[in-house]
Amino acid sequence: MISKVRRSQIMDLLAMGSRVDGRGLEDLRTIEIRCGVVANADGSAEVRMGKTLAIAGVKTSIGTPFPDTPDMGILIVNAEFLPIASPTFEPGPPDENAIELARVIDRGLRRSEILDLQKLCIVPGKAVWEIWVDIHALNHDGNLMDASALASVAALLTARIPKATLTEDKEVNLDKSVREKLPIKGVPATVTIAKIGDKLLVDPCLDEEEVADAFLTATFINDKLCAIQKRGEKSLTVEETLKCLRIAQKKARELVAITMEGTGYGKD
Amino acid sequence: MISKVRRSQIMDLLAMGSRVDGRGLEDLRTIEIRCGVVANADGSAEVRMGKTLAIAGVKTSIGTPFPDTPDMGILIVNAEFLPIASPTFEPGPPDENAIELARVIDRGLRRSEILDLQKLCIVPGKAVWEIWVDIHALNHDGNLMDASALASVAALLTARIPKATLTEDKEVNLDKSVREKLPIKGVPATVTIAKIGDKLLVDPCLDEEEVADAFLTATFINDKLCAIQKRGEKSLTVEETLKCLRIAQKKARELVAITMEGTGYGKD
Amino acid sequence: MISKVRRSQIMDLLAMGSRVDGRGLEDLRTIEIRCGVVANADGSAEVRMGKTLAIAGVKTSIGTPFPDTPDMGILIVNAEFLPIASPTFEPGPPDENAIELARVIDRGLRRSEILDLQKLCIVPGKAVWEIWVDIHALNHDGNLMDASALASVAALLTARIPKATLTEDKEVNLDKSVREKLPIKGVPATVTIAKIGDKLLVDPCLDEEEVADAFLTATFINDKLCAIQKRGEKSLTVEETLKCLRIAQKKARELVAITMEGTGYGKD
Amino acid sequence: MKDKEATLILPDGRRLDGRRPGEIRDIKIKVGILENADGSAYVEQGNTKIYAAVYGPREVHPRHLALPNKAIIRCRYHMAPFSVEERKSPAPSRREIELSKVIREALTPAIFVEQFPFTTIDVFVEVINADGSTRCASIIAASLALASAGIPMRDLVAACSVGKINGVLVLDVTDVEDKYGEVDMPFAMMPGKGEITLFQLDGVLTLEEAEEAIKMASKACMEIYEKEKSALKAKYIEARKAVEEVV
Amino acid sequence: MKDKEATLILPDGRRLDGRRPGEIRDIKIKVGILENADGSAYVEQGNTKIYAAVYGPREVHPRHLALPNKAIIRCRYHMAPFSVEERKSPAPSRREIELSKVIREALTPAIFVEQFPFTTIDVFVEVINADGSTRCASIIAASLALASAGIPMRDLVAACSVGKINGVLVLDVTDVEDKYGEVDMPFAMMPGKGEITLFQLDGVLTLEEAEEAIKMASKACMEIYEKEKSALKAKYIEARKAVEEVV
Amino acid sequence: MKDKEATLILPDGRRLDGRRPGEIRDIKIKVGILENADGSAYVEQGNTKIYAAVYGPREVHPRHLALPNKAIIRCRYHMAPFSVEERKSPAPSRREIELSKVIREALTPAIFVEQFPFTTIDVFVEVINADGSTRCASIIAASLALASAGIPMRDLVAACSVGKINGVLVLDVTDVEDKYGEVDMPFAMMPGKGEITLFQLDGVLTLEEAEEAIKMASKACMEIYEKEKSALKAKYIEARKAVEEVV
Repeated sequence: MISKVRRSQIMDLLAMGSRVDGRGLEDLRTIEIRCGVVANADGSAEVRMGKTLAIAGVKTSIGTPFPDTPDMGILIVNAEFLPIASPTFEPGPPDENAIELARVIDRGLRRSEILDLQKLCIVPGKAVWEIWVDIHALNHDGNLMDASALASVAALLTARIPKATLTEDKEVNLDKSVREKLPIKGVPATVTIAKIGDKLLVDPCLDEEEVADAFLTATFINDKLCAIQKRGEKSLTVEETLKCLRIAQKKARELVAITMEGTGYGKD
Repeated sequence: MISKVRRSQIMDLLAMGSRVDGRGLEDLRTIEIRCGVVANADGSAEVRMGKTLAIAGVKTSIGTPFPDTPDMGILIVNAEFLPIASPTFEPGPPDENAIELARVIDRGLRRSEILDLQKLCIVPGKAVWEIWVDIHALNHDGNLMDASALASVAALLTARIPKATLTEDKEVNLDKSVREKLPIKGVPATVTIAKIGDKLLVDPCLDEEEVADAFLTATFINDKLCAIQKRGEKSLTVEETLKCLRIAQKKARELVAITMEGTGYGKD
Repeated sequence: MISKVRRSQIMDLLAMGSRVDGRGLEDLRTIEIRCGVVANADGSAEVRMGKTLAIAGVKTSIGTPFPDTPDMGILIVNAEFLPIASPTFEPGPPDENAIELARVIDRGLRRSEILDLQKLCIVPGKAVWEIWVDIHALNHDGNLMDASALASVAALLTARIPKATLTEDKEVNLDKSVREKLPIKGVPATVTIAKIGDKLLVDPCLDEEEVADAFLTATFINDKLCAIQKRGEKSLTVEETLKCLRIAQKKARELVAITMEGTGYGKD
Repeated sequence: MKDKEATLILPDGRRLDGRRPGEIRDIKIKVGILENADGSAYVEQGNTKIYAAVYGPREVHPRHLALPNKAIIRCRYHMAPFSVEERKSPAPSRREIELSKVIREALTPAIFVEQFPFTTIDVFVEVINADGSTRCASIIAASLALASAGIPMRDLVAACSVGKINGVLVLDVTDVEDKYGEVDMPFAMMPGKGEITLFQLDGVLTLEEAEEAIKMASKACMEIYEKEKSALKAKYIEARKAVEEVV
Repeated sequence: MKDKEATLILPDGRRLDGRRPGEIRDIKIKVGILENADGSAYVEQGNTKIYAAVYGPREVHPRHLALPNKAIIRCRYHMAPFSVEERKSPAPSRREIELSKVIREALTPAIFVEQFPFTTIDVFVEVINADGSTRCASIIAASLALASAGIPMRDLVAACSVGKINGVLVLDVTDVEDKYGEVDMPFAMMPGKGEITLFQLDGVLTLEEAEEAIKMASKACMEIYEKEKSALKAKYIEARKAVEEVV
Repeated sequence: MKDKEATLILPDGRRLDGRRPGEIRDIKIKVGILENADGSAYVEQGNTKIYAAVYGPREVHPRHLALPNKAIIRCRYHMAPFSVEERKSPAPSRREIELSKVIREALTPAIFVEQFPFTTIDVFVEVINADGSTRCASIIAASLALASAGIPMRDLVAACSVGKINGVLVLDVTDVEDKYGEVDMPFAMMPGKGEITLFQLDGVLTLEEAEEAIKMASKACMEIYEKEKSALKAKYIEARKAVEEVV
């Protein structure tokens, strides 16, 4: 729990339009992206957003498609809020916050169609690629949502998977010497806005999260919305909501540029 | 826990042969049966017994038979004592009471042969019908056992399942446009008797359950016993036990009539 | 927790080179082995080491080999520290102590090659024997490790499994009327040494365990080490460690003789 | 998703169940039907059928969860195994855990939690049959259960989803419209306050479409708000009658 | 069930193991064999082999389970993975949870729980080999473990199952008689009091048959009761001898 | 195991990654990289990558675990799902539970636990990429995390595994050497004290080989000990610089 003094400090600064770490209301923290940090993963990225640190790893395997989508690959997103990352996180299965985060990121990835799932089908109804995105939070200083989303996108953009071919008797054969890119269709970006009193802030740090009334997380693809999640114990007015979406759209453009820069995507 | 005042009230009334809700010792509460309340289930029934409310839903699927009964369908009974139903129920996997209830009802259904499991075999050793009976307790005012048993029976009696046929290459094909009855062989009824002091009461309400010494639950099919469960922390004499069975037999006949009336079974 | 008085008593005696139960530092307690006590198991042994009592049961079934060892049978060791065995054991899944014990015994069995896993392959890549060793602790008076290891070895040495043959269409057929020995390659023995102060004790009883600084468990096969586990909250010097290994080797020879005597192995 | 060309709007502009895009389904509401709970409601919206019950304010177990300055709100959204097409395991799925959280957060802004420090208000939602928009119907039922439990509230919460099918924005999506449509946007607000308490989007919308969808949803919430108030009033009258009969 | 025509009674009226219908299997009893427990017993009834131990009266954890007016009784019936034909997962099955409950309820009426408020008496039963009637053998073992723990009891509890095979009522059913027979009726009583503490039926019986089955079971319980008392006496003598040797 | 003839030592006496048998891999150490923790370290040993963090001494929850005479040490060794060749479920495996225990026991002898009664010192280890000897690298990282958290210690703990490949004893085994080699012997000690705190063997060794292996491991631990001290010193200097810049 945040102290009263710290709370007042945040509120007083905000009243004057400034933030505890010196940022403007709509400023992101410094972002560092390091791709390929995990040799055993097919794709990986470590993202630092200020002091928040998250790693996403992509693992792939051959699986059976779901009966209702026999010609589509499978995308699974999982997030672990590890006790290493915060004194408030406890060991055990993902809690509601970790599950919500994974599901919001999952919807963003899925609806942005970052992956062309149809191209991840090998034999319709029989064999498709299963793409696992595992998010590992290592240090939580606020806005794990956007850091995790960014790490997931960067890991997918830079992943390389073995070439799958069919043997004569229709068995799947993986050639691990050939590494192919995933079929990427676009670069989404996820932006979280916090509401504190009557102010809207981009990329809240942990202390800001603790005093925030509500959050709006929005994922954009090609300047369009593809996932939204309002979070937090208080409400947003319609005007605030619309303002959040407009700010988020602007910052998403910024994040797409950072993502492409950090992953080298689009340069080859 | 029941208050001392309420306990005395129950005991005093019982001493005079009456019950807190005005019933005679061998009277059932008012029973309401509503079948077909769940569109997504193959069969369903909501049963009110006084203020006790339980829903049973029947879902069916095609599965593999057990190795030792290759030519028989599979019946599975599960019960959830939801926290919505009582301030004493907690979220989580079924506790010993819910498990006992499900298993007693399961034995009653199985041993009454309400379903002809052999007729639920499609391809011996390969494909049989799996019949899931899920019991959902919604308000617990005593005798969930009998209300749940009755709901389960009513849901099975009124269930309609797709027609299963075999394709040329021996695959099971389900024609959902044709809805068939389950192969019903008989109508069982389950009756619980509570022992309080030297009195035996039919269909105990919650307050009576809380002061009861022991319970005897008996399921009858065609006037024969097919399942019994003595419950509770105290004992029954041999004479009390036999008296319970005789009362239960009488009430079971009554319940069979109510079941047939409430489900329309036997009328077509 | 052990009382201060008892602790002093143990320490005072040890200072004079003796132990609470009258044994010398390198004496084992009396060992009783009863094989074949479980009719439903393919092999079983009950081992008493002083007042410590453990049962191991061997069950076998046909399973699919692991992809990276398609021509080898599967050995699985599991241990349950039942609440029946000690006031400090609680119901529930195995805790870290039970898991460690099972894994140390597993490594000892595996690395001693007590079983020729290759001979437990029936159809490479398709069907192999799965050998389950389940350890059931019934009374814990110290050194469950060695008692459990001995029970596991004795159960394996005396196990008899059905004869597996292949039908014409390459299905595995089990002939339960013919009972064959498992393919045994050697007889390992596991010895635990406790360090208390500057003393090293063989086969600690429970009170000794409670005051011990550290433990060294070593498994030997043909006089060679095949598994080691240092346990406990304190350290061992290099000299102590080497001394432990030398004592353990000597006692292992003794235990092998006891095992062969108790199981009749090698006599036929 | 695989079959986006599914026809969900007929040539006459009507949806598969005959509704116009801006129409919500019939809603049946019963307040106070579960006697053990402090408050309860049953909501039937088309084939979506929900029971909600409220227990509390009551003591918190385990105690360390209690807060000195306000009540905690706990919420469990749960689906009956038979409520969906394929039997669902009764253990809570990841989806149910997320929905429990967002429903709780949709209700909390409406509750005067400060009035009940050290207590919990437990909200239980059981989906008996699911045919789309279950979280919105759950919020309606839970909001009424809270009110009927006598919990002091800033406002009732109303909820309605917006979908996009064959390019058209529609209200109150059904299961088939969710599965084969392009968008599901669950939405809840306190209509008397004009404040949004739940807002999710699963699917692609331009900012302009999102704004339009919010307008539609707000209007629908106002309509549902009236139904909620009527149901509470009916319950109140019924209760008063019962009292008068006794007196 | 699939094979009701299985011959379980031979032409000479004897069962597959040579017993007459009204005969129980040989019972071997050892009292006090698990040194850590406050009381314990081992029961071998044919090939059914059971260890039972009692810990208590002792402090309750977690404490909120303790009762101010009596001891709580906790019971865990558990099968070793190797005790049955197919290896059983050691995690408690639904069957084991139900049996733990009915065994607890079969023992509780015999215990003067009022004498030990705020405590728990924990009963642990381990099935080492299962060949039918394990819950009855468990009750015998647990009852002796309670007595040997010095827990004050109204009476010992004795138990015996009744089956129906090839139309004939039989005592003390084996695994094969349970699987291929028509009925399993586990039964326990306090023979000295004539009171029933466990009564279950799985199978079809007329009321008259049930009455007859209760008579048979009661008689068998009386027989087992004598064996229980002998085993306790033997233990007592043995203990006294040990003391005398020391003194 | 199936393929013991795998060539792990090349004709020139070098291993697959070019090392001599007595050589350890390059170690990169960063101390204090996780800001929320009281102490933390990152260790990269070849492709094995580990984060460790220490929280504490802090209050124990649940409280009944606290000890009146010393701190408890809790340790969780955990592998990221993507850290190994086949994706690993994030739920703790039996292997992770055992390793958490032996790592805790490898660290505990070095900590002055008596100084912090009623508290817990929690050690969290995350394996980000596994290429052999992860428990040894975890001990290095955790030992540095403890030191950087300011926990008073008797000594740092250093760790190194010994393997046997193609009949030759080697230091610091990689994943492929573990899988296809004959022996894995994880080992940890307090080099300044000459005391062993972790010692495991998985594979066949004569007593003489074991003695030789201990010697090799001890020497390697001394080498790693120096690296540990340098990393701590570097962190200390860095911290002082930061302070001086501010002042």
